[in-house]
Amino acid sequence: MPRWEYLIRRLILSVLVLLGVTVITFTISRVVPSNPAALWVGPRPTQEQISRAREILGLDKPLPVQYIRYISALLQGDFGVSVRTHQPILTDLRTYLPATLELVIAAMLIALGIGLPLGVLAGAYKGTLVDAIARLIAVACVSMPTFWLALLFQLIFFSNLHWLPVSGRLSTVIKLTHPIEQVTGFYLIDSALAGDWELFRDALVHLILPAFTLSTYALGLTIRMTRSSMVEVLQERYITTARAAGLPEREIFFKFALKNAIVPTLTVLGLSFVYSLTGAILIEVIFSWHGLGTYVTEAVLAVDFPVIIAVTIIVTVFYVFINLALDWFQAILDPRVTLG
Amino acid sequence: MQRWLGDIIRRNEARLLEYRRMGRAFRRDVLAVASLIVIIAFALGAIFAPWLTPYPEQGEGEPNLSEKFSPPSPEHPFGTDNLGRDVLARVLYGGRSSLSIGLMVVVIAVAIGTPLGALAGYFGGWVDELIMRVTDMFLAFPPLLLAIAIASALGNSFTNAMLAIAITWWPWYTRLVRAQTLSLREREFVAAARGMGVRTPTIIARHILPNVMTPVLVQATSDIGSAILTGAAMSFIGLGVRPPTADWGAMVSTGRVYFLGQPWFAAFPGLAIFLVTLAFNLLGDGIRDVADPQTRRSVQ
Amino acid sequence: MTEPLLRIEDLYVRFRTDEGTIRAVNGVNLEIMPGEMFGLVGESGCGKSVTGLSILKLVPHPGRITRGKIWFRGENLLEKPESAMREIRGRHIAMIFQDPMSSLNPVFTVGHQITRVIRRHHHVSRREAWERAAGTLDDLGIPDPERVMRSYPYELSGGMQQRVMIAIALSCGAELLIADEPTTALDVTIQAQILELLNALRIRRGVSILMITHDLGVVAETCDRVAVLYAGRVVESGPTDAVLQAPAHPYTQGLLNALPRPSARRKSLQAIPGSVPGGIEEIPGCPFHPRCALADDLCRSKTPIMTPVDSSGAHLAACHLIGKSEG
Amino acid sequence: MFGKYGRVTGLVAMLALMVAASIPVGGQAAAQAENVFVYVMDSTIPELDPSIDFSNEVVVMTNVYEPLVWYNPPGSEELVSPGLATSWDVSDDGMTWTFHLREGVTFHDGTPLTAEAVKQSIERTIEMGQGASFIWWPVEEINAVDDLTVEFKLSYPAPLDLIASSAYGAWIFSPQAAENGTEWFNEGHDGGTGPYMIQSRERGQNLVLTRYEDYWGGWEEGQFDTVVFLIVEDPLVRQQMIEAGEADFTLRLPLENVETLDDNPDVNVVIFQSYQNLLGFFNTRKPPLDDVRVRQALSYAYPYDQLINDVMMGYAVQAHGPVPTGMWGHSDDLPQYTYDLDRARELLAEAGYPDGGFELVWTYNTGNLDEEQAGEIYRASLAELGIELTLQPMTWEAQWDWALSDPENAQDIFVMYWWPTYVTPYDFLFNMFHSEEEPLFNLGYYNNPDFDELIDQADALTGTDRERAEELFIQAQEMLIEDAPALFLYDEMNIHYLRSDITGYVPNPAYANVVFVYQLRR
Repeated sequence: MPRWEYLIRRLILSVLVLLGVTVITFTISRVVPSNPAALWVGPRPTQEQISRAREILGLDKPLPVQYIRYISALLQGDFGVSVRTHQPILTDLRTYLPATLELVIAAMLIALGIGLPLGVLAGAYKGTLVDAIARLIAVACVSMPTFWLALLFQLIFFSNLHWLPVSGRLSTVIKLTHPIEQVTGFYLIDSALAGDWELFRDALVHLILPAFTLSTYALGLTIRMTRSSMVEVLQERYITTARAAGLPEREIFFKFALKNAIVPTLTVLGLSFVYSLTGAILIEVIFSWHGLGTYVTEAVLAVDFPVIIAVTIIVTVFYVFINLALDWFQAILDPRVTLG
Repeated sequence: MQRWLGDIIRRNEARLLEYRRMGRAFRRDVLAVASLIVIIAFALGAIFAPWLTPYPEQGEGEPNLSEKFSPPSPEHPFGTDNLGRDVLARVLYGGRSSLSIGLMVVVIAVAIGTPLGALAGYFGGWVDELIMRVTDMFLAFPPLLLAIAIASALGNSFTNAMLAIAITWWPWYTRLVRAQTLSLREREFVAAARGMGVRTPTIIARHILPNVMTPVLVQATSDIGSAILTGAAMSFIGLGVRPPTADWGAMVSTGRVYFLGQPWFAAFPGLAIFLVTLAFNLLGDGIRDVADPQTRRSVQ
Repeated sequence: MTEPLLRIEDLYVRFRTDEGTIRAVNGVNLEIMPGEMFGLVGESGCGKSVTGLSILKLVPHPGRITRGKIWFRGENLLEKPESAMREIRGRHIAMIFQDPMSSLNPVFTVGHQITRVIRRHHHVSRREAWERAAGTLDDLGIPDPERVMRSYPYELSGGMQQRVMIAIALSCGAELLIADEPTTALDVTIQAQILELLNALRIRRGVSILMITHDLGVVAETCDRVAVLYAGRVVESGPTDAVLQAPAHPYTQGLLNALPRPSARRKSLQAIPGSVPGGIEEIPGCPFHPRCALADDLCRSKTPIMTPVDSSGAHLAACHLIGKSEG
Repeated sequence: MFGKYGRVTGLVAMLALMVAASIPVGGQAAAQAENVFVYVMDSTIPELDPSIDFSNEVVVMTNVYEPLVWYNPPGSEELVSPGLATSWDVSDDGMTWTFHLREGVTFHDGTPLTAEAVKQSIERTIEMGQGASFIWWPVEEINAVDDLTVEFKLSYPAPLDLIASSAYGAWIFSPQAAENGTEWFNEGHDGGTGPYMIQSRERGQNLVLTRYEDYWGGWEEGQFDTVVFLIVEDPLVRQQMIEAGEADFTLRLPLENVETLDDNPDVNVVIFQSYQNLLGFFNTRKPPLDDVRVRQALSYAYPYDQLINDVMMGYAVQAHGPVPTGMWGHSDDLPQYTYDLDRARELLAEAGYPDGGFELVWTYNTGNLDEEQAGEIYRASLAELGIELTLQPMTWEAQWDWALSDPENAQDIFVMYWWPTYVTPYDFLFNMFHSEEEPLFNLGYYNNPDFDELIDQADALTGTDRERAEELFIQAQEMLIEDAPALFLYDEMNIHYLRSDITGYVPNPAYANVVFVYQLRR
């Protein structure tokens, strides 16, 4: 079982990684050719407005001073305001982060729900038709340009078949007639909590296309990873032991073998999850799913650094904690693994 | 000392034999061979684009507005684009930037990542800790974000797009090589070399690196596909090559707008990205199966 | 004469690989009596483990049983569907392996693994299964069974792991235990304990044991009868004493010579020259002839059949030299 | 345990698929059932503070707030018409303006519209000094003469009626509401007098307006109860939405698809001249573009017809100088450069570049396809003159920063759009071509004292003698065209897409892409 000192050591290192990331981002933010003051004042500023903005933004101070000011505000939970929109970043994040999380978690569940069984079967029946099909799906999934797939999906399911909506998280009418109380910011959960099933259904159908599109790469990885771990684990002697004891194949694959084989799969899924937090940009844009990806892309294109740094920090925190959780989980799954 | 030399020779012979066996096995892998053919075809298409298309000047970017958005026809098998340029010519020329981005990104990433991983794995201790924490930082940094930041910092250009992607990519190789090195370090021949007093850089260069190259090669082949995808994604949001240079991602990006009316503009470059990425992935799988059926994509 | 518990008739197993077809087992015949400890010896690669796995129809991919019959309690196992086999495995025929560490699933507790097998074959509650497992462990002389059952395999010693394996194998009351090199990975004192345990089980529970080993010493100590396997064929078989005291086949003789004996401590070990054939090339005549110092033209052209070595008729060997020169 | 987990998630995915497959989406029918107008826009609504807003918030603000005066759509007899002010007078010297307010107007918080409220609104905007507050620069003093009369004293003559009709910075709002501060506005509140109130807002996603029952104009049967602004970046999706009836209004679809949509009986395509134009500033401080002959040559080298007909598909007209077609101060009689490579060669030879032989950098906004294509066809044309054009996409801020840093090392051609804050030629001519000590928007660094004097004089007359002012503005543009400090590319047309069952839409280019929903019926 995990030890406390291990946890503390990891946390300290994580804080260092976080600090490193802020330093890198902050430095980049000051060498990138941009004009935060110009960004701050909007489209048609006057000279006065620009010089005032420089003062407000602290751009007249030396770089280390700016950094320290930023960090000390951050420690008080203040991400600052967007240079471009003047909105407090924390408020923005409260809208965008749950939207992205809902999408990304749905995608990861799809990848896990389809990819894991498929990968297990492919590994179990290596060399058979099932395996061939699963591998084909996997390699097609990891090779598919998602933005291209998104276009195809739009064309098929919205324009031609009129089955699924392609834009936003809710239909306009539902949004107007079903006021949603933001508890978690996840529409599926919030609507379920409120017992509003019409809203739930609407949120669900809006989620399907973007989530499936986003899941493709993770799905491919899951299948491949599960398959190869399964192939490896199924060669182990204890699988023969289990067979020699007359245990059913299903149980051997999905329990005895899978518990040994699942860690690499969870690792890739964990990393895909973190990657998708901002990597879903293209999908968010195409499906008008206004989340972290869209938010940060707009910030990047406008060189709105407070937003960029804030999002980077958020993503880094996710990265650090998901890694920690994965290690922890591995230790729970496999008693031989000791943390330290 | 002589026993030592003999050992090296024997290992090299064994490796040579191993390569021959791999060659034979590879040729039997139909998918991998087909993928190689696809890749070579695209590469040749890109290299000899000027001779393969009747519209080389359009491939290089010259507008031909009188034929704007012609649907596919014998003259223009893939149709023409928003400036009337032959889409086939653009796809052929686009292979130049897409393929070289894929290749160069992986080469740069391997060149940075491999030695660092070997150092971390070989020395362990604080060297390892330092390198791995830096690696963590780069991994934690949202990849597309870093790439975008660099591209917008240094300006949109082919080289910058490439550099940007490579910088987000190398940590994967560091992790892979470090893991391999950790186990190699304990193997007899390395211990023997250390016992013989062989200098550390020599050990790393002669004994560690050659032995990690197979998994790295396998990983790198598959990664070319992903790098092309990332490059395409960057071009898609307008941070790739500069117009009028053709690029598959940029073509899909521009063509996307016209997808309802003029689908050929986005469809063909999209298909090219898919095919090439698929081919590189299948090739990577093929090499993996041949090199070591047990190897698996090492992530941790 | 009682019916044999298991009879293998003319068993052939083939592995189809890229390099060619490997003939792992080439017409093995043997019988195991109830309550008997039967030794199957040979060098690694001779097909003895594959023979063991064939009985449970667990020959690994890409191997296939191409011919033969395996009679168990009057039924041919090779004709049974997979579902029926699953009822037999663990319930009637159990198997243990060389390396207990890798034979136990590292991520489940010992108790979980034993009770799972019990519950697979008997309709009992979790609690009953747990108690029964503890009882089995206790029966095997394992101190503090509760603690062992709550442990993960890696927390146990090698000997303890092998005992756990035996407990899993016997927890459902199997009549036949296939023990594939059960002691090879253990150190000498533990080896002796495990062998003693197996022997005791055989006597107390009447379990038949197929002892697969490369170690003639183990055979000498425990087995009633023995069969020597070479290149997928039985080359000599008979009561242990007879075979070990008066080996008729040059291969058996070679194996015995390779054995360190107290009486010959000064003499260097005499290994058999050459190595076990790979199994891809078909060797004409006696499979052992390339390594046999005594081989002649007949050996090189005609495959010998099992013939009685002495008057008892129980000791057989497949060698052209039997009866020719004095053995 | 994991087997089960896998099965459960698999099941969820399957269920989701089944549910999805069984429910076709009935957005269209539902949208019509409710009395809702859906405006699908292409970018976010960043700012809701009426003192600060200065970009596409205007589509929201015009439905929520009102100015003292509205600028009229083209074709009207007068330039402006009453808003919150019913009438106004200007002193002969143009220095004092008096506005008489409408009676019986209340803000959405219930407080009445008074002269004091007007004074406080505008003073807040001026004090905050953000957004378009500069439009009030001429104002020295605001006096509430009585409850419904406001007097503005100016420090120099200015057209305060036009200023008060500005699309940005001219809103009148409840001073009480304004005390809540900028953040309060941005949470989705307002303090306007207009027909609709902001009901809710999800940042970056949507904004919902609901009818203000006590609107002074009153309500009639058939007017919309609710207005929804949806942000959908992808033009493809916007097109699909208007076709499917999920949107009632949208804009910025691919020009190639205009005809297809026009053929669609469910969609009404409204095309009209906008007040936005595209220019490419020549860097007049950097050789070889410091030579007027080179600039003229480059102006002759632009393939205008290709740009208008093939790139813009005919949905733009070639510019006559910087003041856009249809606006007062524009004249179709002003000369235009035509595509004439021979003339260009002559001029280049005169200037000492008979075979070209120089390189130029064209910077434009990353991702702007029109600016990019405009560059691509220019590149091909200049290649014939031996001039190499590099296309450099940049973010607006980076592009601007480069231009401001050091003119001698800045880009050669700076491409950008201009649109008026309030509708006066001076907005175009002053901002982009009046000499500046430090460059701000005069991004070609044009410096011509005669020109400066001419437009300053015209501006001073705008409030009192508009005809004379217009003459002077046109005269100034003639000067500009001769000096060619910029490529005058095109005056853009707006293309708006409405569902064809919507009636009452009158486009007004003074308020870019605004739909006055109050005027509409379904």
